[in-house]
Amino acid sequence: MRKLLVFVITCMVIMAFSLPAMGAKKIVVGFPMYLSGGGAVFGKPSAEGAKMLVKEVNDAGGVLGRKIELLVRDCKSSPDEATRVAKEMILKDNIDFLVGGLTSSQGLALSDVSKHEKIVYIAPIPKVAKMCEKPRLHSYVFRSACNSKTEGRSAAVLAAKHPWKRIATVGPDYSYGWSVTGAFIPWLKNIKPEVEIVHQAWPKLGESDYTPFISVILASKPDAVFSTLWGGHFITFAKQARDYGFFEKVGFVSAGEAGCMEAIRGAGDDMPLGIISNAYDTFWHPDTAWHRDWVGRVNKFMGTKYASSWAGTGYDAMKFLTEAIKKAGTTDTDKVIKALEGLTIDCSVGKLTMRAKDHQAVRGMYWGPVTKVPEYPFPILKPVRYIPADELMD
Amino acid sequence: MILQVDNLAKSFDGFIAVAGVSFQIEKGELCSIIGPNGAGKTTVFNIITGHLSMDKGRVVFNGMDISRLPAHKICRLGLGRSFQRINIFSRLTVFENIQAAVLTHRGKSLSFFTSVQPLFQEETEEILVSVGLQDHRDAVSGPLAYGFQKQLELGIALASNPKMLLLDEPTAGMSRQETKGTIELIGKIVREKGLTLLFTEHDMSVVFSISERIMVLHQGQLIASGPPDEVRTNQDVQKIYIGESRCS
Amino acid sequence: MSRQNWILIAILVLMGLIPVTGSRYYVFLLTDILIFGLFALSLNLLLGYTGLVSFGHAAYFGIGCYACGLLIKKAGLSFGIAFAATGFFGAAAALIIGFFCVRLTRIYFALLTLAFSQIVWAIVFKWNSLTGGDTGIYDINFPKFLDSRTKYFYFTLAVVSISVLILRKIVNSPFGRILMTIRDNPERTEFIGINVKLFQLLAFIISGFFSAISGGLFAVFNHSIFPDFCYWPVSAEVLIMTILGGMYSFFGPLVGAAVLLYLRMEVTSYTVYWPFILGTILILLLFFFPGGIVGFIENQIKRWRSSK
Amino acid sequence: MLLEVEDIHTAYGLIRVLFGISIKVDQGQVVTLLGRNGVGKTTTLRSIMGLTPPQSGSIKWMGSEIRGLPPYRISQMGIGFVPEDRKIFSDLTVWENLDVAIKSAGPDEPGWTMDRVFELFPALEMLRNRRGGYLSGGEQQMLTIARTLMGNPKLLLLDEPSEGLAPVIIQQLADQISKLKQEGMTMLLSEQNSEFSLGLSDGIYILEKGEVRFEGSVEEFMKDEETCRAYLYI
Amino acid sequence: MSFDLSFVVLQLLNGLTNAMFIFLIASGLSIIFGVLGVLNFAHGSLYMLGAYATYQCVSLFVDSPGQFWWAVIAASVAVALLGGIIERLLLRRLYHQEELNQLLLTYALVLVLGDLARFIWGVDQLSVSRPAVLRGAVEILGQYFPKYNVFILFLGPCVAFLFWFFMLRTRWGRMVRAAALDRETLGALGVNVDRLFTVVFMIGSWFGALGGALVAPVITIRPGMDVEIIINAFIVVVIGGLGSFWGTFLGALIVGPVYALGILVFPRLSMIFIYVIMVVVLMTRPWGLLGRPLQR
Repeated sequence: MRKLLVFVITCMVIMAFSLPAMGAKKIVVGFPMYLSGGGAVFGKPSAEGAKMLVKEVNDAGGVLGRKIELLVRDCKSSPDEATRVAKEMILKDNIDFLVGGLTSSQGLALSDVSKHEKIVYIAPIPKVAKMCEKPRLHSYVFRSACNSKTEGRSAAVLAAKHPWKRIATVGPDYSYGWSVTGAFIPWLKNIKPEVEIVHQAWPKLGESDYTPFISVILASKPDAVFSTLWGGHFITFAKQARDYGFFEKVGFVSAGEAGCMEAIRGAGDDMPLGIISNAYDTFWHPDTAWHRDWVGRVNKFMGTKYASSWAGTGYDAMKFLTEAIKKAGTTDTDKVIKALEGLTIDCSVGKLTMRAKDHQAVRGMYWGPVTKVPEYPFPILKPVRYIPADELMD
Repeated sequence: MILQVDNLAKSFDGFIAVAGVSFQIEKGELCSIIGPNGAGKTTVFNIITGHLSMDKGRVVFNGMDISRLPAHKICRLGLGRSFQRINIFSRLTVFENIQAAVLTHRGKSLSFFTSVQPLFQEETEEILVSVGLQDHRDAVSGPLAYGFQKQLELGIALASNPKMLLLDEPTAGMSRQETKGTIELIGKIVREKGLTLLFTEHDMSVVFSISERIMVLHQGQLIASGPPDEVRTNQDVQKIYIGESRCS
Repeated sequence: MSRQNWILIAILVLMGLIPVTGSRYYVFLLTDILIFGLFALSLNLLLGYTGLVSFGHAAYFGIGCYACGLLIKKAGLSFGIAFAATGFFGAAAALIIGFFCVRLTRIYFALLTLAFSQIVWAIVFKWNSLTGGDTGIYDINFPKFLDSRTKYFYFTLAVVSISVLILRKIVNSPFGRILMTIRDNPERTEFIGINVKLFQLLAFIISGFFSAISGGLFAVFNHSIFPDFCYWPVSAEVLIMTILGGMYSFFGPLVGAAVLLYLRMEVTSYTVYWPFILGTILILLLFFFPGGIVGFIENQIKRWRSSK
Repeated sequence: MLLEVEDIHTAYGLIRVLFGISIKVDQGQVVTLLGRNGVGKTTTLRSIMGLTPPQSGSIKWMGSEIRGLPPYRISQMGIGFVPEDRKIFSDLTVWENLDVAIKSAGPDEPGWTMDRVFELFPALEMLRNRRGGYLSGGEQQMLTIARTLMGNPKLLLLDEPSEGLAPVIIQQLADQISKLKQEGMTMLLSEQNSEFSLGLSDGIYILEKGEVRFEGSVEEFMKDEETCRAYLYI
Repeated sequence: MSFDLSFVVLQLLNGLTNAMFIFLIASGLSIIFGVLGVLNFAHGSLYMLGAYATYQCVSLFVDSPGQFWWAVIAASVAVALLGGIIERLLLRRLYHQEELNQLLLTYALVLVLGDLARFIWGVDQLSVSRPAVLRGAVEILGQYFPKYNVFILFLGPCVAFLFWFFMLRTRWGRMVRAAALDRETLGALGVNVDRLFTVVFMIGSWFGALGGALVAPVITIRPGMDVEIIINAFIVVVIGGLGSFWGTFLGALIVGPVYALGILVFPRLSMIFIYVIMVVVLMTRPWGLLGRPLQR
């Protein structure tokens, strides 16, 4: 009898969970995001940014008179989870549009889903260049994020300004690491043919012990190291590299938003100062009225003191979408695609344009050396500059 | 001669369990091995049936050297056995237990797509009847009463249609009445089918009532062998079992 | 025909009617359930019928995925040929791996299957030029004759039904009976004249074959495949499906797959704490419903019958 | 009465072994359970110790019921168990084997110490740093008894102490046990070897098939030729 | 690139440092298996909780001297207590069941504890700084080697030695060894084996948590670190021998340097190499290099 009772209660709990979700006439947007595991630190603010845009739009009466509903789902770290979650949302929740994904492989996976399901997909974070290149490019995929090419190339532009000749690279052994490094090296060699790549280290994704790699890199005696380690991977690397005198011995250029506030605060005292790194956004720059306004809104929405540099990713992607719907005057997929192509919007970093030819926003990044400043309790990128992507895209 | 054991030896981690045991058993004989705990009876059984490898010696069954054969091959040559502890297929029914052994014996174990249900019904039933389990045909064997499980164990051993049976304490743990019944049953089956029997047993009344020949094992060595009366009066055996008795 | 078979046919017909409702979602969900149900059933041939705890079954599912995907995308074979070959890749891998694994017992068996599956995963992950590394193989399209989700559902239903039929035939065959004797008591089985290791290996191969079939079905259903399908949490998940449904009943794993996938789909709509809920379900299961869902229901029926 | 066992039934899983055994042991007595292998001697002792708890019946220790208590509680109450197959901790040295079993004695009892145990079994003192697994059978048997003594039991359950030992060693062991008896130790012995046990015992129980077939003093037993013949001789 | 001797030595030291970390973590796994017979999937979770708790304690003890050390002690003890609760409430009830059920229970714990950590500490990357005395590096053969790694290199063997000493020279240790050999007999000798098991599980949990606490300053504390470590710990324990303490030490000493030096030779196949070692050990000597065949 007791067993029966337990069973009934379990069933009731389950049923309580599965009360049907009501969705009348709303424009439903699915937002699968990396919300559990190591990348969640970026996925979460990105989702918050998307929610903020939705709130702003809905408060202003919605789009085409319809409210927007945002369904945020956890898709962990893996592309297969992203695929599954996206399909579930498409088929079960009847989403009209798909935005989301964090890792490169998730971007590619979601792009593939959008192609098969014939639904518009905007990638807010995934950067892998080949997503928007032949043969993988198709009409349903868009990217508001910067791409691995612009990221690698802008790093090359900066690296070329230093007198470094011997360069080593370190990156996680998977598609993001390969594609950014693959963009960095030829671009740098293009600008500065005398550069020599002395070593390439490929620790596995999620490596917890970088020390063997650190020693090997040092043994190759580079002038500088280019890294594509991101998030916790970078922090772990930095913590372990520091005591080898790593950052004193070699210059360090880090892609992968090692300079974003989340990473810098995550690293705490162990953040190496002086390394050149990038971020999607910085809350202190540019110090203009519209940017201050944006930062203020994010702070208020997320209830924090310092706006996350990742909120913009979700925000911008959703803004592209809503503006396109507005422009198209309908939610019809083909028309929204047409509207997205060439669309220019105002967003967290100013104006961005979605190129018609490869469906990518011409988006740059903030770069600068990590520096301690008196104004904030953590280091920031200073002097920081926005490297636009216009010349780096093709 | 159906079974010939030559100079069998086995030790575990330096402990000598069997120290050079040799004996022969004629076809149709009813033999038993007795001896105190740890004398090596079960070890001898396990070596003969291929469960354990031997350090030294040779076992010939029905004219064939089986010293190095794996257990399943020895079984297929016609040497069936039962175990001291209950060793049945506890999630299967009584019928299925025996049927599994029958169909293996009949070489059907590797057929993948014929339905097992109707196979060898009669033959299995026959064995069920002969071990007195026909009333429990469809009972799951795990929860069955102990005595029945022991009978089932015997049934499984018989189902391979062996030429010779090795029974390791077939009545261990049974009450007096059960023991008597079981022993009579074994005797009957063995004589009817003309099998050769070798068994170990603690209950001396059983041993002496059924055996034609008794072998006594002590500390891994065979110290006596012969018909019951001879063994009963053997000095060495007396000594092992009751010491120099004060009651005469 | 027995009553049980009539019920099964009724269920089959009902499932066949699902697309008529017009719900894309149920067609999708059901296809998913059928595929993972077959995967769980094939695992259960080892677990529930042979008594071997494989903790690395994701390997054969993954091999199925990649065999099918690679044969279509890289070798340019037609779907029919690629899919037909898929099972044999799984069986071949199971033959090689199983050959070593069946020598071990219990926890060592589980650990060795785990270790092998991790090797398969690492190879798939690292062999970028062939497998596409972490980004996997994408754009595996439905074949021409199955160019819609509904058609693919019917195809899946057919393949899974046939596989289930075969598996059911096998567990009800003399061979299946011997597997059960091995599960209950490998030692005794040896002494009714069975080469236990050989039978365990055969079960391993059959299980690998059908796991790979389910993987092949999944590759096309999902259109893209990733190394994570060979990763150990997938092995754990399919084990949970099997236990949840009940490993001692033939259809238990299928029921487990259905319940787990349905629950996951519902729960993840409301919370990101799905692992917590899954863990709690598992703990409740272990302490209160050791026979799984089907085992529990069977017990209730038995009790109800005996009380009548 | 120190120990009163009343009609216990015990099974290992599904295998029933004891069919209603009743035994009494008085302070200072040595009582022997005689019988061949498999009659339930070991199970009786294990039942008393709580290692295989009986399904029914009662076990009273100094008047209080102990059936159903965990073995360690029963041991702490003053019953010491010397298992049949010795169960030495093979990786531990002799000294360590003794050490893990130490329990302090009551305030007004002499209590067993390492020295006192070595006095009783001088052979062990020489071997104090040898691993249990490397001892001979006789040495292991001594160690098992010594180890149990370290817990200061009021009653010693000895399960077939003479099993598998050479005659000389058995003699030695008998001496040591009778020394224990002289010191007032109460013992419940299980034996196949009647020669070994009869000399030591005050009372005798003969078991067969999980039931008591005979109970009485050694003298009564000796006189009862029929029982002697039936249960001891082959 | 030339691999001169000093470089190879440095690489070896790197591998050894990692070996000591893995050893600290895996030894707990090994002890629990050796005595309780349970292969604890949730060991990685205890390691993760150790790291999180250290982070929490560091921020609690802020500004007090020896902040890091107190945090390590407090965190590992807290997790050990949690381990005790888990053993008491859940694990104990499954000792007599099939291994599969124990395995699944500990896997369920992985899921539950992982989400619990996410619920409490969120998804942020958390970081703990090294204590001031252990910042910087020492010079070995002209190469820099972090002080913290030196500390770990010393601590690993010290902990191993202390534990060995505890097992050999204390009564509790002897009882634990006896319980691993024969729990029933030990119970019959008056030892409360149930309580002993709880304590052993706590000790095992403490080792896992200590590993997490000590590794906290050199990694990022984040969700998912539990699953990342557990397979590595399994590998080490299996190679050395399930349940063998010194086996675990040996296993770690093999895996750490092989991995580090393997990077020099097959930069991207080092991990596969480790799995292959595991497979080979299981195939040829399933009970591991220093273990003994399972008897239970």
